[in-house]
Amino acid sequence: MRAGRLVADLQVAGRVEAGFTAEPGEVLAVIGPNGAGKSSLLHAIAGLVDATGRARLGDTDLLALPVRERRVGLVFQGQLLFPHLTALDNVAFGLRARGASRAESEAVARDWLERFGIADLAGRRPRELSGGQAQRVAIARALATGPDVLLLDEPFTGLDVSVQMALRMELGRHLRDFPGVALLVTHDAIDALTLADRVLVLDGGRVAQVGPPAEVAAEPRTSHVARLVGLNLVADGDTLLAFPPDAVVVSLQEPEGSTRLRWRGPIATLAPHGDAVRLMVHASPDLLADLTPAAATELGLVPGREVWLSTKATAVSRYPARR
Amino acid sequence: MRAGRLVADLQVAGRVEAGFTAEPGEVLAVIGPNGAGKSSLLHAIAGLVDATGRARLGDTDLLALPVRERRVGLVFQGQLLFPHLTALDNVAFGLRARGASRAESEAVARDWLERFGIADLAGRRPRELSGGQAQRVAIARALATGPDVLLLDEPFTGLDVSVQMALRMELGRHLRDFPGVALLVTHDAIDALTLADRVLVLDGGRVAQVGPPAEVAAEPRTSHVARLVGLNLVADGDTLLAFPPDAVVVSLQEPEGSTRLRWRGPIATLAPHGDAVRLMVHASPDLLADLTPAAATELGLVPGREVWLSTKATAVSRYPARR
Amino acid sequence: MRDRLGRPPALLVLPAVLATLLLLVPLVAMVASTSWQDLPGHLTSRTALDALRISLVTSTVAIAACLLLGLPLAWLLARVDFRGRGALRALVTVPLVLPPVVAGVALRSAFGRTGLVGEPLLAWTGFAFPFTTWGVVLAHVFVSMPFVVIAIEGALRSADPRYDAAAATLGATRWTTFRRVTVPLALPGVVAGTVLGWARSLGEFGATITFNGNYPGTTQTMPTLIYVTRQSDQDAALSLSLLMLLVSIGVLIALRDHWLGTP
Amino acid sequence: MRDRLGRPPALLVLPAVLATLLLLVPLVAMVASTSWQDLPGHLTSRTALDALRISLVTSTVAIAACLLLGLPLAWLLARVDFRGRGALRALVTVPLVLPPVVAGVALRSAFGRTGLVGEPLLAWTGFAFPFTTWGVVLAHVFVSMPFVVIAIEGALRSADPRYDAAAATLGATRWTTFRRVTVPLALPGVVAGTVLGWARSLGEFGATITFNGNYPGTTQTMPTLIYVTRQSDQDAALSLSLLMLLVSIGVLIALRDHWLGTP
Amino acid sequence: GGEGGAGAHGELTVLAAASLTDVFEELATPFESEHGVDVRFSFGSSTDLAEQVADGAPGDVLATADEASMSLAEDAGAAREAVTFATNVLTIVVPEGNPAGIASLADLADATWVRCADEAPCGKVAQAVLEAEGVTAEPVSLEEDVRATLDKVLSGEADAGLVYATDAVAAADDVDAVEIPGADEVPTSYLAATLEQSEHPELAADWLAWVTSEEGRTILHDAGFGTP
Ligand SMILES: Nc1ncnc2c1ncn2[C@@H]1O[C@H](COP(=O)(O)OP(=O)(O)OP(=O)(O)O)[C@@H](O)[C@H]1O
Ligand SMILES: Nc1ncnc2c1ncn2[C@@H]1O[C@H](COP(=O)(O)OP(=O)(O)OP(=O)(O)O)[C@@H](O)[C@H]1O
Ligand SMILES: [Mg+2]
Ligand SMILES: [Mg+2]
Repeated sequence: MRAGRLVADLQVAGRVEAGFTAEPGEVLAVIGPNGAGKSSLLHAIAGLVDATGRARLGDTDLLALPVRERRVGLVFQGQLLFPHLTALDNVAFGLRARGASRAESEAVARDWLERFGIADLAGRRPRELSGGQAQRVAIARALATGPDVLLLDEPFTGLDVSVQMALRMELGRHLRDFPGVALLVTHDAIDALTLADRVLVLDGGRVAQVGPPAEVAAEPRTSHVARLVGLNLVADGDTLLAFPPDAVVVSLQEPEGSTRLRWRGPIATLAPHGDAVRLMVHASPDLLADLTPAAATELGLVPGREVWLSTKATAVSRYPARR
Repeated sequence: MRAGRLVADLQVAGRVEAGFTAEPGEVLAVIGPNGAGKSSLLHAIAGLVDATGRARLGDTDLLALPVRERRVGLVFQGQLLFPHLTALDNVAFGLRARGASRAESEAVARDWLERFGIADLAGRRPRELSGGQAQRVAIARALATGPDVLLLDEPFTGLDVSVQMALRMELGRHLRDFPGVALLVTHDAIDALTLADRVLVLDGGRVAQVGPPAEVAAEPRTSHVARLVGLNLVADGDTLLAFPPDAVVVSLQEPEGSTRLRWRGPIATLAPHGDAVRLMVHASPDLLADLTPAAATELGLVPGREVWLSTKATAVSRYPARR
Repeated sequence: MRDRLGRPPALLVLPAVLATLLLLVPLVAMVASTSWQDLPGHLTSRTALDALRISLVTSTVAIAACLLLGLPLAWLLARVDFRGRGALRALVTVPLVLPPVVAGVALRSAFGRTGLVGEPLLAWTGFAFPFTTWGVVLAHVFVSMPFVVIAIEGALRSADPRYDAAAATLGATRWTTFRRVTVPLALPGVVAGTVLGWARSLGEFGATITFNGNYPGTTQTMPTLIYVTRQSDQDAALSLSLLMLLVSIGVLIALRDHWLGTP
Repeated sequence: MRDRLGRPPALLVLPAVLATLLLLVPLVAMVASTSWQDLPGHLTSRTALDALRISLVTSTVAIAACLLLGLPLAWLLARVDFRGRGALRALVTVPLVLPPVVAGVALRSAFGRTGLVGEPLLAWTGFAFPFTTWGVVLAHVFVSMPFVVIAIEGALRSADPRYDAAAATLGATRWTTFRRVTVPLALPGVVAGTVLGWARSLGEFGATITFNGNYPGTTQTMPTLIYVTRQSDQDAALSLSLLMLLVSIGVLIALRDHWLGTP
Repeated sequence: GGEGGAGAHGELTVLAAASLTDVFEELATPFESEHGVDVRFSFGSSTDLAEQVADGAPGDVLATADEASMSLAEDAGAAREAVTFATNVLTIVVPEGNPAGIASLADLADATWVRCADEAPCGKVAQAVLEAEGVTAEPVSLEEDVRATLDKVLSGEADAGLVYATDAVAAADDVDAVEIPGADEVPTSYLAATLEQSEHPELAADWLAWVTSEEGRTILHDAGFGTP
């Protein structure tokens, strides 16, 4: 096992260009909008796309190694389970490829299926599995070989809530003991905040922010992260302003006072959100506002209606927009 | 356009066995755990698996028709975009197949891509798209033909928050005007609660519950739905008891009083949830409990520790477990 | 996705090199023992040019017919469940194992002037296949069709049938699906089948000469010309073979470039 | 996923039926004009049985060799990017267009007693290919290899290469990947290539007789026996062909069942 | 006279055994200029040609290398009465310089040698000759026809082969011939006949007359053929 610090600075032409380091044992969540380059980054580390730059794991230069010697465990976004092999054989594949005996591999594979609650489906081909069942097989397949680096590309997609919760637990336990580096791509704030030690935010192929989950959640630098953690984000010159939707006041007339923190625009949507009603308003930028159902009815809010939004300066956190 | 009531009672051997009706214009959310038979149900309606039973759309017997004449728009769980066609051609495919001219089809397809924010990717092959971009193409492809029945199998998987929000809006708008029946498979409570007129709950291949979202959310009949809407669900003979995690009291000693509403078990996980700490306890069944971080620290709660849970009878809603 | 997966292993490269040598050495040896100076002579000889033209035309027409008829048959075998599919697949294989001369005899029993089909055909239309260029095409189609069908069926069965289902949900008829999804997805296999069929038909000799004779200008193809020339002049025969090789390589390379972008 | 997609359209069924008829009618006509009562006679004739045995053995050994060498070559052409790939692919196609007799001549120039490789081979080991059963195998391999390689390459290229990448991330060498992922995924195409190659080799006549001659018990295969028999006894030749057909159909059906489960 | 036969624009089609390729082409040149017509050949194996003629192959004259094939065509009623226009005898050919030192049929015993298959016309002759000479040596190969037999010697694969004298003459540059005493006891005959389907019966008859004429025989003789 080559546990070690992962120091990467990788470029995939036209897709991603990102530098970061990750300590052994660390779980790094990779978040960002669609097309930000998350999968490309993982594939570059795994060696599946041509990348330039550097990627060192401890003393090893990953870029100089062919895919199979990089010892990564990759959960593909599209699963890519071998269609001609059973669930069991899919999971056992990596072990057998690394030289374990058939009996041994199958025992380990069966154990993983068991852990993921699909032991009874061991004999099925991928085509005979439901989407969520197949996803579990895909995760098991990547973990079973005991890789040095774990690359999980949206591992929880298609899983039902209980399985997601169970798997998050299972994976959390696994990752806590895991001596290597793990990269977890996700669109879910909970994953990023609960499973990760640090969060790497990609935007347009570049690193927009790196930091502990709490910091990223509190001071998001991209509108994507702000939306993910449910904050409004407004740029004011070199300063960013973040504030929660329930700190936004909605009114039909221009609010009084000299605050610069006011915006105007038509209501785009209006939907229940917990006990509140959540508005999305097409101001520049789009802003969220929560208010009580009673207030919403009273104001006669309907999609399309122009409203004013304002917020108290005290509810706003301000921080520089530096990179 | 054959808008009409969808009356279905379909069996796919070993996979699903479900009867339901849906009025024209109605959006029916289909929820249930992995392997519950959601995709199988959609495929049976589309004609992609051998199904027995009945399926009438207005006056038309769907089962008697070959796939292409059923005029369904299906978003596959695995996308299945044509790998040899560009995004534009993928979306235009259905229109051309139904006889539109090339120019016309492409114009409509371009319009759909525009709406989904991926017009600039029109010339890319599926393999050159990110997962979320491809998913948007898949949705556009299904909607573009103007089908009589819409079958959306987890359409929002892999989409980032803002796109999800935008698409939910876009789709919501589309569905509001849509005169046909729409079935929406989802693992996300928000989709089920905000987009659907009614919710169909599948469990183990059978219909467990049908009803308006609010009703299903308030009185869930399966542990899956309870988990989905964040409730604890306990069976008491023929009666079901539902209560929220924040109504659960955690203690180290057996709680006093004569309430039957108490359980005991080891803590499985412990994770931040909003401002609270959420516990999952392996009682029978598994139960969730929210408490303040302060309380959690004070009680010295760690995974593995045995705790008692109880809840006030007033916080519990009781309802019969009939089908 | 190429060498990133690791260097091709000796276990695969070695046999591949051996295979290449096995194919290369005889060609080199043959070319080495051929007199290149005859080549220009053939290029101006009426007989050689006629034969070359007939060869190219008949194989091209034949492969077009093979695709027109064989592609649907391959599709039927790969995608449609019907009674007797196994038997039909076996039937398609049969002409493969016929020695070409026997294939010629079989063709004659069917399409000869007194054949099962040939006799009524002659009676009604006055047309008979044997000894005409159409007869050559017919012989080529008969011997090449199995290659085309079997190679393409194999490729179609490797391709994912779920795309067909996706096309159907989008309202495509089976015909549209065939044209716009199934065949494009299996294109490399279809091209392979076409190349095999065309080449088989270009090299075809036994069935053609048995069924159609060897009339310069109408039924004499390159292989039959080579056969006749070999009777008197070994060297000329070899250099005719060389001419044919060069032309066919040219055609194949052009085709590949055209169909598949970079080769 | 079969007829749910709609009935197969006439546009596809009609050509397929035509293709079937085209293949079927000559066979029926031939079988009809063959004397079945000779068949048992051949089954007890030493010459016929010898020829049948040699045919089956040499084609089977040849197809084994073709797979052993050709499958790696097909893989190399389909999956590995290297300089000269286009040229190599063209080279593989060349023997396809050689008329069989010319193929025999080419083989002789290489492996004959005075051939490029044959002469040193004879000098060192005292062994020469011509007139031996090994020579027959060599000829079969030479003519069948291109069919095997091209058909399989087509199938490999239709299969999704991302599975190879997935296998590599799981630690599989290219060899393991080849064996456990690439080939199984393209199995229908590999089987098709094998069938084509075996059948081609079973029906092979020109190259074999040119390179190896024709001697009962060592180099006389069914096609050569049929050919020489035809010169004196047409009916016997046809009924020998029939025997060969029946045997090869039997083998093919058995193979398919064994390899592919239900046919 | 130059303007005879079927007219200046006619075309004569001759179906002939492959072993006649060279000599018939030589015979055609004077015939063409004399009759002002084109002579077109379709060469093939005698059996094939006979069968084709029986099946109505277009043509005016059929020339076969044996009697059996001709009778096949005659039995089918496609050929009119045949005439024997040439004969051929068997000879031994060896590669240039005779590396194996073959001087007679008896020397074949230790050599790698080839002959035609029993079923082929040349094989029947070979069988008869060998039997007459009491030779029991086994060849390494029974070739499909005389051309293939010669081919094995030409290429050096065989030390000797039994072929027709005409083949030895045609390949004289590359092979040496060793005459077989007594071979003329078992000659083979070349037959020619005009065809029922002939569109130019007179011209066809002229061709027959030409090959059997004195001049024709000379040309045949130069090519190594005997005359009946
Ligand atoms: N093979 C390719 N060729 C060219 N461009 C590509 C290719 N694959 C992806 N891209 C582009 O590169 C960018 C990054 O893609 P990537 O798949 O890394 O995004 P992602 O962050 O994983 O997005 P998602 O959340 O949607 O999965 C996208 O704009 C995508 O369109
Ligand atoms: N082709 C098949 N053959 C046999 N069983 C199958 C096949 N496809 C699916 N199944 C089984 O049928 C059940 C229902 O599958 P289905 O795909 O409908 O589930 P689902 O509700 O869509 O699940 P998910 O949320 O994971 O997508 C599952 O148990 C699955 O394993
Ligand atoms: Mg991605
Ligand atoms: Mg599903």
